Amino acid sequence: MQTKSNIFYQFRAPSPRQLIWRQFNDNPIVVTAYYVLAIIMLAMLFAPILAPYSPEQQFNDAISLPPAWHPEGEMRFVFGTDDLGRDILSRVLYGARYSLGYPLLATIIAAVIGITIGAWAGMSRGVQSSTLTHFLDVVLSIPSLLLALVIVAILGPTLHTVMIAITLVLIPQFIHSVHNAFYTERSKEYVIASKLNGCSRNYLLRRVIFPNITSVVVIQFTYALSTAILDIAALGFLGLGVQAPAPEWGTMLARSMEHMYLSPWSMLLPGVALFMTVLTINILGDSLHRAIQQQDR
Amino acid sequence: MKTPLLLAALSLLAGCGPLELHQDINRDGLVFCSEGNPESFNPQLDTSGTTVDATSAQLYDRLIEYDAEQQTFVPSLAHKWETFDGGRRYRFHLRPNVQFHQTDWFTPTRPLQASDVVFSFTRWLDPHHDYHKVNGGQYPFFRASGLMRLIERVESVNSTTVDFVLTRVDSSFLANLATDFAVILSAEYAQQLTQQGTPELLDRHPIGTGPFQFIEFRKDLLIRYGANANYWQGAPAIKHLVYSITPNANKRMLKLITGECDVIAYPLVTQLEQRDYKPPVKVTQTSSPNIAFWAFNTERPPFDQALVRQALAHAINRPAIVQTIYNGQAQLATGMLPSTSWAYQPSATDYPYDPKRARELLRQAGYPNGFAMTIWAAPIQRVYNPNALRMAELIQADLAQIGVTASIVSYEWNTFRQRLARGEHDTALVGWVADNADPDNFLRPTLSCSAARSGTNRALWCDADFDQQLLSAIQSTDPQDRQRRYQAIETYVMQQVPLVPIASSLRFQAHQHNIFGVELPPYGGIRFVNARRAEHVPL
Amino acid sequence: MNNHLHIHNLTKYYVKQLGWLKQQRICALDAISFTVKQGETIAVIGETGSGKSTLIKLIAGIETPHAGTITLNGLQLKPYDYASRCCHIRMIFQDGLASLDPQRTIGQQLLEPLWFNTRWTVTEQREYVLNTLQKVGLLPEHFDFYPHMLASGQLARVSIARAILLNPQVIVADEALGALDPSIRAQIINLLIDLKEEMGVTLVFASHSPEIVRHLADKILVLHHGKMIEFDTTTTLITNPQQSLTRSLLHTGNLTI
Amino acid sequence: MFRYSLSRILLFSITLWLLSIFTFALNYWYPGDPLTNMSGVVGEMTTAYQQESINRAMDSTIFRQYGQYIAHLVEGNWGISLSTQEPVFTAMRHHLGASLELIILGSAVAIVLGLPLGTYAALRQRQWQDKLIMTLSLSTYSIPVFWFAQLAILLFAIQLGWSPIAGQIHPLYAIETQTGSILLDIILSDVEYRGAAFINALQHLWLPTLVVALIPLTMLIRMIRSAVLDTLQLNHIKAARVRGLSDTTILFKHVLPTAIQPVLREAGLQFSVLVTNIIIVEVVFNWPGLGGWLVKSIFERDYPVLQGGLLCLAMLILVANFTIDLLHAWRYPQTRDVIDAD
Repeated sequence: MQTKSNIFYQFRAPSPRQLIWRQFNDNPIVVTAYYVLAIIMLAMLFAPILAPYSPEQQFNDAISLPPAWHPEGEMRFVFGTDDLGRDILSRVLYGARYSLGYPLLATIIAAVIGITIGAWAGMSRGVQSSTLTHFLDVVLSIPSLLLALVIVAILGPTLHTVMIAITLVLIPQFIHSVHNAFYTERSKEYVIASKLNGCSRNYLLRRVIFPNITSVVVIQFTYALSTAILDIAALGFLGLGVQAPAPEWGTMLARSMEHMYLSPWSMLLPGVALFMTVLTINILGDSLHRAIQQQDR
Repeated sequence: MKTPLLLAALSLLAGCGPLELHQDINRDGLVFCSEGNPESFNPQLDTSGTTVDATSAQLYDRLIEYDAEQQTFVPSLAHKWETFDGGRRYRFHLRPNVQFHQTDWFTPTRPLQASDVVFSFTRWLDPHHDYHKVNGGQYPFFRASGLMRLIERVESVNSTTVDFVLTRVDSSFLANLATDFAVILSAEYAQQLTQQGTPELLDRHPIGTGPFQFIEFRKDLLIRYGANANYWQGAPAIKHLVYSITPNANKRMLKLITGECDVIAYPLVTQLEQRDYKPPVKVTQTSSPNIAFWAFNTERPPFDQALVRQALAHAINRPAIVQTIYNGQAQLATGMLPSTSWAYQPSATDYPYDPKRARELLRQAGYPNGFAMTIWAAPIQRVYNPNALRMAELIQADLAQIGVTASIVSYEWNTFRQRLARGEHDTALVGWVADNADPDNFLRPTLSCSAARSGTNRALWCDADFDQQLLSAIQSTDPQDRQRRYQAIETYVMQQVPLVPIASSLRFQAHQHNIFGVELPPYGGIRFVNARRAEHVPL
Repeated sequence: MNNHLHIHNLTKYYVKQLGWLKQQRICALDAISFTVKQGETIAVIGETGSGKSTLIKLIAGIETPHAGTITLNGLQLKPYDYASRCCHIRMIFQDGLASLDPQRTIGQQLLEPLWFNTRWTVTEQREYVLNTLQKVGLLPEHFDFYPHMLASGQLARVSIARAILLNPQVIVADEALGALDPSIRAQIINLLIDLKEEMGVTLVFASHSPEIVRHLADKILVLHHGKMIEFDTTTTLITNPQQSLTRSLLHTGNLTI
Repeated sequence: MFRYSLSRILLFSITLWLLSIFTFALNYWYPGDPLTNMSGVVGEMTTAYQQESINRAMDSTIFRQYGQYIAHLVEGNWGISLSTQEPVFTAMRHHLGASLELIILGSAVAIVLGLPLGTYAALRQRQWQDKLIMTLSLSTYSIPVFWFAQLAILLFAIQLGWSPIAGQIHPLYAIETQTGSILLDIILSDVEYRGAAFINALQHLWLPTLVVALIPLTMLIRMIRSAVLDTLQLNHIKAARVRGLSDTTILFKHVLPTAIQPVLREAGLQFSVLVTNIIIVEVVFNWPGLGGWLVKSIFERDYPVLQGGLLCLAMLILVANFTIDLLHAWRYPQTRDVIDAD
C-alpha cells in the first residue's frame, strides 16, 4: 500500500493518515456504513422537513395501524401508528435527535474533558505507575449502565440527568485510553528528538504527540458513541431515561413491548433504526482499527 | 449455524419429560396473574384494590356478607344478628367451631370466639390498643367511611356473642361490616406475637379463617396460598393458589395465552377480542361501580383557583380519551356518580372539549402563557383505568395546545400511593371503586375533609359547604329528596372541579376455558373459594 | 579553547524494585570524568550494557544524572533545560525512522528547531533547511516527503541534517551507523568527516564497530560495567592498550555489528 | 506467584475500599435522610430511628459514621428495605443466586460455542465461512439486548411456544428459595416432583441464557479468532509444522493453549458487558436477580436496596476480575514477571 506508483507525480505525498483513509475507503462495506450513517445523520438534522407529521400529533382515527404494506395499513402512515395514533416514521425521525444527537453531544463533551485530563495525566510525571493503570482498569470494569443508573437514581430521570450521567460515565474511558496512548507515545524516539529540538511543552503535546494518537482517539470515540447510544436507549427502555412524550427509540421499544403480540411492527422501525446506527458506527470503528493495525505491520 | 443446532437440542428438552407429572401439579393448583404487590396482608390497613384482591376473600372472613343479586345481607361468621336500643346496639351470634389457619408459625388452640371479633375491631377503634400503631396505624377505610366515629365500642357478651354499640343510628352500618375491610383476625395469634416480640408479623404472616392460608410471599414474584382444609364452608377445590405478580398488562395477556396464567386481572379486553386463540380464553365482564378521574391538588397553586381547574377541564378531550384508552368499553362520566347509581342524573355543568375557552379561562386566572405542572399516573391498570400512563400522554398533548407544559410522573404502585397520600403531586390520574351501592360512598371517601386527612382525597379538597351538603343528604330518608340533594352536590362539585371525572368502566376478567367459579363481587375483590379446574371441557 | 567539554564525576544508576521496600541499585555509570577539546572526535566503546548509551544520553540531555556535572566552555548545563542545550549539543539518533514523526514531512520536522531557537522569518528558515538538505546530500524535494518514504541511508542523512541545523558545538551519536549497509555506511562516514572538517564540531559517538572507531575517532573511551577503564588517543590504544578488554574490543574485526 | 498475589490482593482491597467510600457517599447524595438511605429505618421521631442513629454514630464525625457503615456492612447488616421492611442482605443473597445462575450458564454457553467458532473462523481466514462468522458476530454485537430479547420472546415463546414468557419456574412448583439459583434449589429441595420441576425450570431457563450469552459470545469469537491468527504466526508453531506434527495436534497442543492467554485476560475486562446485559435481561424476563431488583428499587426510591444491589454487582465484577487475574498469572507465569518488572 505504500508503493503507490504515482507518488512522484503528485504535488504532495499522502500522509500516513491519508493512507489509512484510502485503505478505509477501499472496503465497500465501510463505504456503505459510512453513507448509511450519513443518511441517518441527515435524517436527524432534517427531521422537520422529512417527517410527514409532528411526532406528537395524535390521529384518533388511526390507533395502532399496521404498516402500509399490510392489508389493513394505510398509505399515509407508511410504518404504521402507535397506540396513541402517532405516526411511527415521524417519531423515529425525530427520535434520532434523542438517540443519536444527544449521545453524540455527550460523547463530544466527554471526549474533550477526557482527552484533556488524559493528556495531562499522560504528560505529567508521577501519574504513571502501573498500579494506576491497573486501578483504572478495575474501575472501568464497573459497567457504564450501572453507574448511569445510580446517577439517575440520585438526580431523577430527565433528559438533563441522562446526559450528565452518560457524559460522566464516558469520561474515564477517554482518560484511560488517552493516558495509555500518551504514555506509550511519549517515550518514543521522535518525541525525544522533538524535545531535544527545544520545543515547548504545549507544542510537543498538540503538534507532535497528539496527531500520532488521533487514531486511538477516533477508535475510542466510535466505541464511546456506540456505548452512549445503547446506554441512553437502555435507560429509556427501563423507563429511567428521556421521558414521554419524547420519541426516544429505547422508550419507543419499551412501549412496543406492550403491544408485542398484536402490533409487532411497532418494534420494527425503532429497533432497526437503533440497530443500524450502532452497527454502522461499530463497522467504522472496527475497520479503522483494522486499517491501523495493518499499517503498523 | 449455531442456532438451529441449539434449538434442536432445546426443543428436544422442552418436548420430552414427564408431562403427566406437570399436569398433576397443574390439576389442583391455580395461577392468578395479579397486577401488583399487596401493600399488606391485612385489608384493614389499606384500601388499594391490589391488597383487597390478594387478601380479603382468600385469607379472611367477615361477620356478614352482602349478596349483590338478592341485595340482602347473608350470614358468614355470624350466623344471626339482632338489633336493640332502636338500632344503636347490634348483637352478633358467632358460628361455632370456626377454625383459624394452622400454619408453621401458629397453631390455634381454640375456634373463633368473641374475643377475636373484639380484637379485630378495637385494634383500629382504640388509639391506645397495643396493636393500633403496629404497621403504620392508618386505617383509611374506617376513617374515610366514618365507621371509626360511628362505633362507640365493641363488647363480648359471652364467648360466642358480640355487641356493637353505635354512637347514632346509621343504616349504612351493616353495609360497612360486609365490606372487604371488616375482616376478623385471631386474638390468640396476636397474643402469641406479642410474646414473641414481633407484633408486626400480624399483617405480614397473616392468620385468618378464610378458605386459603398464607404460605409465602416473594415481592415482585408471587404469593403462595394453600387450601385451608378445615374451612368451615368446606375445603376449596383448589389446593394451591398462586398469585403470580405481573405488573405489565400485555405480559399478563401473553401469559394467559401461553397458559402460564389460569386467570388474569385487568385483561386488555379489546386486544383479547381481536384474536382467536388456540387454547380458548374466556372473558367475563361485570358491572362495577367505579369512576376514573383527574384530581387537582387544590392545596397547591395554581390549582387552588377554580378558574384554572375549569380551564384544564375544558382543555382535555375526554370523548377521545374514552375512545382511545377504553376502546369505547366505558361510559363518559358527567359527574362523580356512574349512570348505574340510583341517584344518577346528568349534571347541569359539563366541560366539553374547548381549547379556546380553556385559554380564555387561563388568561382570566392570570396565566396567559400557561405554566408547568406534573401529571401523576398510576403505573398499573385499575378497574377504572386500563392505562393511566397512556391517558396521561393524551392529556399531556391536549395541554400542550393551551400552553401548559405537563410532565408525567409515575412510581411503583405502592410508592405512588404513599406519595399521593402525602400530597406530593400537582394533578393525578386515579379513580375510585365504590365499596357499596350508596351514592355517599362515591363522594365522601374521595372529596370530604376527613378523606383529605386520611389520604384518600387525592384533590386534598376540603370544602365546608360540600361536607355540610353531604351530611344533610345522608341524613335524609326520602329517596327523591336524597336524589335531589345529590344532584345539587354533583352540580356544585362540577362547578368547583376539584377533579375532572373521566369515565366509569366495566370490570373484566379473563381465564382459561377450563377454569370455573372465579367470582368477581361487584364491590371489589376476587373470590377463589369456589374456583375449580374442569378435567375435560368440550371445546 | 581548552576544557571545551568537561565531564565530571558523572553517575547514573537504575533502581530495580525487589519487593515492597527492597530496592536494588544497578549502576549504569560510575563517576565518569573526562575532558574533550574542541573539534575532537571521541569514540565510546564497551560491551553491551557497559553504559555507552547512558553516557551519550546524559550528554545529549535525554536523561538526567544522579550526580556529576557536564560543563561546556565553562558553563554548566542544567538538566531539562532543552532550549539552551540544544543550541550547543545535538544528537544523531540511531534509528532514523523511529526518531522522526511519521505524521509530518521531513521539512516540517527540520523547521522545528529553527522555529523554536531562531528569530528568522519563515522564508529564511525554509531556505536554510533546503540548504542543509543539500549539504547532507538530499534533494529539495525531500522537504515534502514523509519519513516512511525514505530509504535508511536517506533517513540517516535527515538525522544528521537535524543535528547540524543549529550549528552546535558538540554532536553526540549513539550507534548512529550500526544499522546501515556497509556501502551506505561508508558514504555517511565520509559525510560526517566532511561536515566535521567544515564546521569544526566536536563529535562524541558510541559504536561497536572497531573499523568505524579506528577510522573516525581521535580518542577512544573504554567503558566496562559503568566504569571508565581507559581513555587515550586512538593510536595509543590500538598500539598499546593497557587492558585486555580494550584490545579485544578494538580487534574483533567485523564480528560485531 | 506469592508476591504477585499479594500485590493483586492489595490492589483489590484498595478498590474495595474506594467502592465502599463511594457507596457511603451515595447515602448523602440520594434525596432524603442519609440515615434512612443507609439503614432503611424511617420516621425521625421513632425509637428505632434514634437507636439506629446511635448505632451508626450519626451525631459524630463523618469518619466515625464511615467506620460504623463499614462495620455494619461487614456484619451483614445492610439495612432493611423501605418497601418490604425485610433485611437487604438476606434478599440480596437470593437475588445474587438467581443472577449467578444466568451469568454462569450464559458464560458457559458463550465459551462452549465461542471457542470452536472463533477457532474455525481463524482457520478459514478470509474464506466465506470466516466472513460469515465475522459478519454475524459484528451484527449481533450491535443489536440492542432489549430489542433482541423482545424478538426472541416473540418468536420462541409466543409464535412457537417453545418457552414460557417469563419467570424462573412455573409458580405452582413450590420450591423453597435457598440459594436463589432455581436449579440448585430444586436439587436441594425435598419435594416429590423434583424431576418435573427441573425440566420445567430448564424450559424457563434456556431462552434468557441464550440472550445473555449472545454478546459475550460474539466478543469471544472475535477475540479468539484474532488470538489464534496471531498465534499461528509465532515461530514455535511454524517450527511444529516443520517438524511434521499433524494439524490437529498443533491446534490442540500448541495453538489453543497459547491463544487462550490473551483471551482470558480480555474476557475478564469484558465481564462488565455481561453484567450490563444481565440487568436488562432480568428486567425483560422477570428474572428475580440482582439487576431487576436494582432497577425496581430505583422506581420505588428504595435506597437501601439500591445500595445493596449496587454494592453486590460491583463486588461481583471486582471479584471476577480479581479471580481471572490470579488464574491468569497462575497459568501463565510469564505475565507475573512482566508485571513485576514494571
